[in-house]
Amino acid sequence: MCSLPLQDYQRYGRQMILDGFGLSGQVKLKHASVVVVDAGGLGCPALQYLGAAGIGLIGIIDHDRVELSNLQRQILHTTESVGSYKAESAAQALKRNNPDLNIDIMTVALAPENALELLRPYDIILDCTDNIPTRYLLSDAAVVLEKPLVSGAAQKYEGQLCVYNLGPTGPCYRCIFPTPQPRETVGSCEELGILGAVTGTIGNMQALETIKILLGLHDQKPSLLMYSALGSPPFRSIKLRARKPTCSACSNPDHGLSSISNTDYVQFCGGVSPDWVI
Amino acid sequence: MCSLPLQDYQRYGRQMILDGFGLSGQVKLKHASVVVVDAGGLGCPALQYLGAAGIGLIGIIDHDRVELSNLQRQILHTTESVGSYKAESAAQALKRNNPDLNIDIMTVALAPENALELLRPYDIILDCTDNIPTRYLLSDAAVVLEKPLVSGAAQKYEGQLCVYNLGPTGPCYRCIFPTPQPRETVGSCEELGILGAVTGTIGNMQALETIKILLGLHDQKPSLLMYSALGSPPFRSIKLRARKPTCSACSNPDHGLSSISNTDYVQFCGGVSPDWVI
Amino acid sequence: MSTLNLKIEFGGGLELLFSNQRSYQIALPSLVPKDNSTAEESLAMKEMKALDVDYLIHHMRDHMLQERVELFMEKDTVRPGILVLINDTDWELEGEGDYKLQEGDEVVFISTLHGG
Amino acid sequence: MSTLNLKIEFGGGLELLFSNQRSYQIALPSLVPKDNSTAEESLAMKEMKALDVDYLIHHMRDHMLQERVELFMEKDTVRPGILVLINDTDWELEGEGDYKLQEGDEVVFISTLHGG
Ligand SMILES: [Zn+2]
Ligand SMILES: [Zn+2]
Repeated sequence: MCSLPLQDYQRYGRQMILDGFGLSGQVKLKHASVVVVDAGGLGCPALQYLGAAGIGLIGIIDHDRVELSNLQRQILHTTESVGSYKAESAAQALKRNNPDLNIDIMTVALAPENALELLRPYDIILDCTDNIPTRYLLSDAAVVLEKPLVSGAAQKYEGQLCVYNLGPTGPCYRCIFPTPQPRETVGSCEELGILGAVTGTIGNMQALETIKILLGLHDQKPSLLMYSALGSPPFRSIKLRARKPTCSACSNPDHGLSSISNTDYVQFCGGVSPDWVI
Repeated sequence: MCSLPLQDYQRYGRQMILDGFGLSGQVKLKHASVVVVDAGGLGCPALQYLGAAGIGLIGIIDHDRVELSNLQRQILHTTESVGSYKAESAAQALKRNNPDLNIDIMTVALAPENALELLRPYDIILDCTDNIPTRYLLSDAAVVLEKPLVSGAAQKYEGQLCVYNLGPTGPCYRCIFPTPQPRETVGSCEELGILGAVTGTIGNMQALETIKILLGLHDQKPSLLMYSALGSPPFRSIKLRARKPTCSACSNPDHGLSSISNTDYVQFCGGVSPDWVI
Repeated sequence: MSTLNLKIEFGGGLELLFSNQRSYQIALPSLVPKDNSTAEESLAMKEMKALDVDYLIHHMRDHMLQERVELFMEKDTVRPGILVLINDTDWELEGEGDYKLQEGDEVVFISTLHGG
Repeated sequence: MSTLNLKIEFGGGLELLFSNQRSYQIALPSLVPKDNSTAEESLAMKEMKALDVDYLIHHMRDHMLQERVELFMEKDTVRPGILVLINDTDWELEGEGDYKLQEGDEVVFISTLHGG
């Protein structure tokens, strides 16, 4: 249980000597499993640092293929990989840095029918998606599966970071946003634009929050980090409410598989938009 | 002057539609040149997002070779590249994402004798180094060359970010730290440890500050961003002093080439330490 | 009449509804109509309450908003997807719209982001 | 004797010198000896001044520091490489050691980082 191959000491030595890390921390990471939903602007940097840190099993769910317009922010993908699955392209990039990684490549669309099955094998879920229906679906699934959801979002020059469903009293996404925003208030990356270094900063911190949770270094206080690359100061930390007793997901004993598979998340969020992933 | 190849519209479209960016912003980046000193824990993520954003000319100065112990944070390098020059390995990785990049690979040690010559061709200098003598050298050179110095630092779970020598009144490193800290108070990454996602977050934001300066979106107010991955809140922004009239570098009319090449920076910082890069 | 000075900030794109200005300093009366009407006539006839966040939101709608109301409000409160923060704390922890504003309070309105 | 409540924070590894605790709440007298001596005897004999950052640093050295003095102070001030912040502002903008501390002030001591 508490041992590592000799060359892991060399590879991970710089982090193993940190306070609160050590050999036991590295062993925890080796036995941990994490799933990243979407290998896009947030998923690429998150995956990169999860892989480099030596997480034992990494799942990547993404049914999209690499496009030229992705490469300004989705830094694991290569010009050569344009046209291939993002999940495969990302896995290849991780293996270049760390060939020993175990990676589950899932080139399917996350949907109410398969979400629980796809996400169940992992300790922590990273929401690196780009649309509201999938954000509600991931939150509902994380509640049913009782797993923390490390959620990032980015648009234009701004980003947000929050860990949902963490610990016994952490809120879920529905605790904070019980009702989806009206469809007409929603833009897409295509309409709004996004800078790569902004998704990079948030995705990076998603990896960091994940590692903190796995190592037991997370303070579990519900908070939202707001980032505005042009703001002064650029960061603001918000103290969030705890789990809500009236939440239709995390405080509802009937919430479960059937309530997820009976929900049309796209309809719930106001209907289809041409560039949503689902 | 104000035109781009058609496929650049596709590749960079998501950032070109941002407010304050546009076609003219992309053309500015295309005509810009940036030099990154050290392709290590900070340099790798900084380079990655500078390259993806389409900076016209990128210089990489690093005479070190890739070691296995680098890979947990120096995410551009691959296990296969262990033993080769970091500057070359980093350049290869950037080209995988963006084959059209112009990259100057410099596998020499930055020193008082060559600093001005090596740095002069570039608009902005990124300090991604890991030792104090080189930080003073880079600051002195940036002052002589009248270029902004985007400086990052990281140790353990903490990071710092500051832009020195920006605009007519921005302080240089010596304005803030006129005297090096005593040698016995200095640790190294080897002694102190470092987490990859911490260098990643800071390096990422170095790329962002650089892009803001190039686009004219930087507010030029002197400030220091402090990051503590385990802190709550994790970020704190500090208002810094302006350029100091008593500064021996940036307010000294005699400061120049001769004062740099006559300085033994290692001795100035308290003498040699076994793991310093110089 | 005594007034309270407040700081208002926007994030997540909401500033676009308010002249693309991220930060405002405003002063509002410490006593306001209980029905949140912000017209200045006939204040004397109204039943009054201490200034709260509900009134602030109505004031913003009536006097500061530049664009379509439905992008900021729905019924008598902010629309879904907007988080209100009072001095860097989720307004749910402070009583939501009923929170009595104090001199110097900072109220932040952010729209949740969803891109990635 | 009246006292002032202060918040002290450490960063960049300096907390290691202070029992590895990042944050302290302390109370200090509002009037202190001009020579920065922090021993409690014979205060009556001393020339006094309003509490300033210089005195705070001496108090920290004499009563809070757990390790070698030279890692925190050099001569009568903080050693090179330490940045002092008063309410998130570089102390140089506030008069450095001469800054007169106010009730509730937060003073941060950070060591510059150099790794990469
Ligand atoms: Zn809930
Ligand atoms: Zn200077």
